[in-house]
Amino acid sequence: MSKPILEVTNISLSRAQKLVVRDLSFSVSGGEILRLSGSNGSGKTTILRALAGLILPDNGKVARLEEKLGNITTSSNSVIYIAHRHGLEENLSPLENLNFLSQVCTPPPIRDGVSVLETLGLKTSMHVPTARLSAGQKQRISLARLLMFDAPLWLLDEPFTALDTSSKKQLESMIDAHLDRKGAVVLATHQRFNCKSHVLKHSLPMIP
Amino acid sequence: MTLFPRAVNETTSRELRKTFRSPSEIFYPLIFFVLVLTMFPFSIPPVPGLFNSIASGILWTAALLAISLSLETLFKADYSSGALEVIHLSGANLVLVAIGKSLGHWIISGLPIALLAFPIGWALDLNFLTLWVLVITLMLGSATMSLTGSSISALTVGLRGGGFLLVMLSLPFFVPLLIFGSSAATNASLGIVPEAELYFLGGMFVLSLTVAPWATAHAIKIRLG
Amino acid sequence: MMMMMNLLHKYASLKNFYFLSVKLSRWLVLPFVFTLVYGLIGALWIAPQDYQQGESFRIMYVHVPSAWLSMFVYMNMFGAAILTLIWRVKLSEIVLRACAPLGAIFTFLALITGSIWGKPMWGTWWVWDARLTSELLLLFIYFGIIALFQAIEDRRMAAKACALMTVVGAVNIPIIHYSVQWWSTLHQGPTVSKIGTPSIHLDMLIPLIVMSVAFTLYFIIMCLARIRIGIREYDKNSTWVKNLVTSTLQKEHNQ
Amino acid sequence: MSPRKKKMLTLALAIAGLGLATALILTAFEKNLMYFYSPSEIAEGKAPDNRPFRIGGMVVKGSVIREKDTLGVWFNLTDYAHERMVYYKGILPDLFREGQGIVAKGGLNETGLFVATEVLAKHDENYMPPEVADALKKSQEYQNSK
Repeated sequence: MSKPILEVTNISLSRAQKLVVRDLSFSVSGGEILRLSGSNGSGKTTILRALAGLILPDNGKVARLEEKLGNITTSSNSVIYIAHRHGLEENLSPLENLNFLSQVCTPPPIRDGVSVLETLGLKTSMHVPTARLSAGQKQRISLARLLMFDAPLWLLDEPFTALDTSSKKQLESMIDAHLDRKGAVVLATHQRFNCKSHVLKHSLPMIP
Repeated sequence: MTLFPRAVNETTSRELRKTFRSPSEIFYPLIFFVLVLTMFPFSIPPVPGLFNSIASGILWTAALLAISLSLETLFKADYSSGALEVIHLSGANLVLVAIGKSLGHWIISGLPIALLAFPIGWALDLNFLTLWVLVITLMLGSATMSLTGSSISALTVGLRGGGFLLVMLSLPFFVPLLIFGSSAATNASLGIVPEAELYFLGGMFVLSLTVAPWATAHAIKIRLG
Repeated sequence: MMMMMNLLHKYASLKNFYFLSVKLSRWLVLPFVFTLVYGLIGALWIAPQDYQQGESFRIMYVHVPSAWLSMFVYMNMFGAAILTLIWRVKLSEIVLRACAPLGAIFTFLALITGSIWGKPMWGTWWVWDARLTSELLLLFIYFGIIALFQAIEDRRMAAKACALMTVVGAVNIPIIHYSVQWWSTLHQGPTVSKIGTPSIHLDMLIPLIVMSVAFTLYFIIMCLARIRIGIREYDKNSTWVKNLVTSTLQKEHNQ
Repeated sequence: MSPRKKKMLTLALAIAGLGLATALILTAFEKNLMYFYSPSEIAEGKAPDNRPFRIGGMVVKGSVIREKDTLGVWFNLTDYAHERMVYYKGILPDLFREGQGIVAKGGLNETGLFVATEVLAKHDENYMPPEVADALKKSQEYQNSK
């Protein structure tokens, strides 16, 4: 089995001085998908933000290994984190948002904004200011980064909310393709989703 | 404009495109500047020539207030929409993004205010040297304010009472600029070419250009952390 | 460098520092009382009248130490800020939070005594004198940092934000000092000290030094007390804090 | 650009920026001293003749002459090297007396007389008992009269 893409050794995290996660350890290797489940407030988002490197754990270590992924040459940017918020500038159109990202980020993207928006079925509303789009469309645009950049590790925080059935299927197929290319996915969701490969489960205890 | 690194260009044009999409927003700093200016004649005694003699100081104070209040919008939308997080995580160089943001903010607030000061000063029959000194000091000073202000704006983005906190934290940084800006204009009205003040404002601009973007990048990481 | 790091970790562990500070404070109380009493006696009785201002200059024995303290506290905060930003030392975050209000208090005290002292000399309570104006701006910087501390719920993020504010503010303080100095020369002309160097008579100087030491000791004792509160709050769900609290409750119970 | 070269570049830019900023600010403060002149600098003709400037010095003992009916007063300012006669019409500050350091704002007229528009008596920051101050004055007079 390939080296683990993500290795977490007994981290503990706190949010506004309240301990949210204590001594959590797990590792995810290429081709594996880990599902974090737990009631609201059990720290799913805090964990994902720690895995993305936004938060530093109080103690313990988060190790992300950059690795060549099959035939696609990966760049140093090893994580894509899709959060609750869509992360788009409301006054600008989806295409302007994606073009800005591709210009500014250091590892250059592997696909351009237009083709990505087309594959996500947003061809018609490409130039419309994002503010006028529906929540579902915005959610689909925020998934565009999964296709634009190539990173071994995907961190998805409730990606299925506000998606209609066709987009949900499309996301599932994207996840399957990513796993086939020996990528890793950490997913926090309450909804059921079907996925070809075996889904590791990790339920989080509520810390009083 | 390829003289700046690409990231700065892109951020600035994004900042300008975003603001031009809601046209009224472009003139908020300018309108506020004129608004504050018109308050002074109501409040100071109607001694003939008094307003004109303190006009350069009033112009500078109004510019300072207009700029510090327009700083809040720098990161607010990006922070609440999560765009700031996306930019940071996609490996963008935050220092260049910070410079781009400050430049975008300056083009919307500092530049028009400095240019508007020329006709307004002329209307208040300030002499020619004072007008030029006013425009130059306002440009240099507002650029420094945009740079330093962007660090504080990044630090207080999304906080309860962030707007008030931003003005309170940034005023001690803007006082030296106000001192030297207005004293340059008053000296110019006496006929003295204010070399000392211009050197100082230039020095402050270079200092903030070196320190502020690094501090803004750090502030963003802290606020997202 | 490595030696300094593990020294830092040994003493920076909150528990060790907590009990170290208790001992240190006990040691400091006596010297503080002694220097304060000696300083006051020196200031009010031994020091002779001033040839120009007569008795009113005695306010200097409170004004000068508190002005010195307002800067000394900021220097401490700057050190704590560097440690917080670069090595993320937990103790320095607590020190930073503990020092800010104390700095504000001393700056306020310096302002009040400064304007009281100015009354006989300048004839008004407030004069835009260079030193008073810089103290006023320093007070605004302290208020800004305290307000920033309260605005952010997450203590660790608040400490990092205030640390950055302190570091950037430290660059600003000399600039404020010199630009206000310049600005006041336009209003009042430079202090003529350019010609005669200022001299202070020995009998007047000694109480001033003693009072400054007394004020500094007072600051250290108060700061350690505030740090202990911060440590207890920070480690509230750790075992050593729990038994500490239970043992103190026991003691009060059987008194 | 390799990351290492990029780091070097940012470091060089930072140092250049800080150096330039300090240089500019220092020249600013050094240029500022031009507005304030001592009697010797005026004697050497450094002071501008077409616009107002400030003069500072000690009031020479015995040189204060008050006009009878008006508020005008003549006195000499010295920096123990040169003397400059000053004429001022207005209320003198209460700390103004012979031997006291003062700063005056005004300009030179054609005869070289400094016509002051404003006189400021600055507390000269010396703290000493009266008897020591008198002793100091005597020693200074002894030095001047030598």
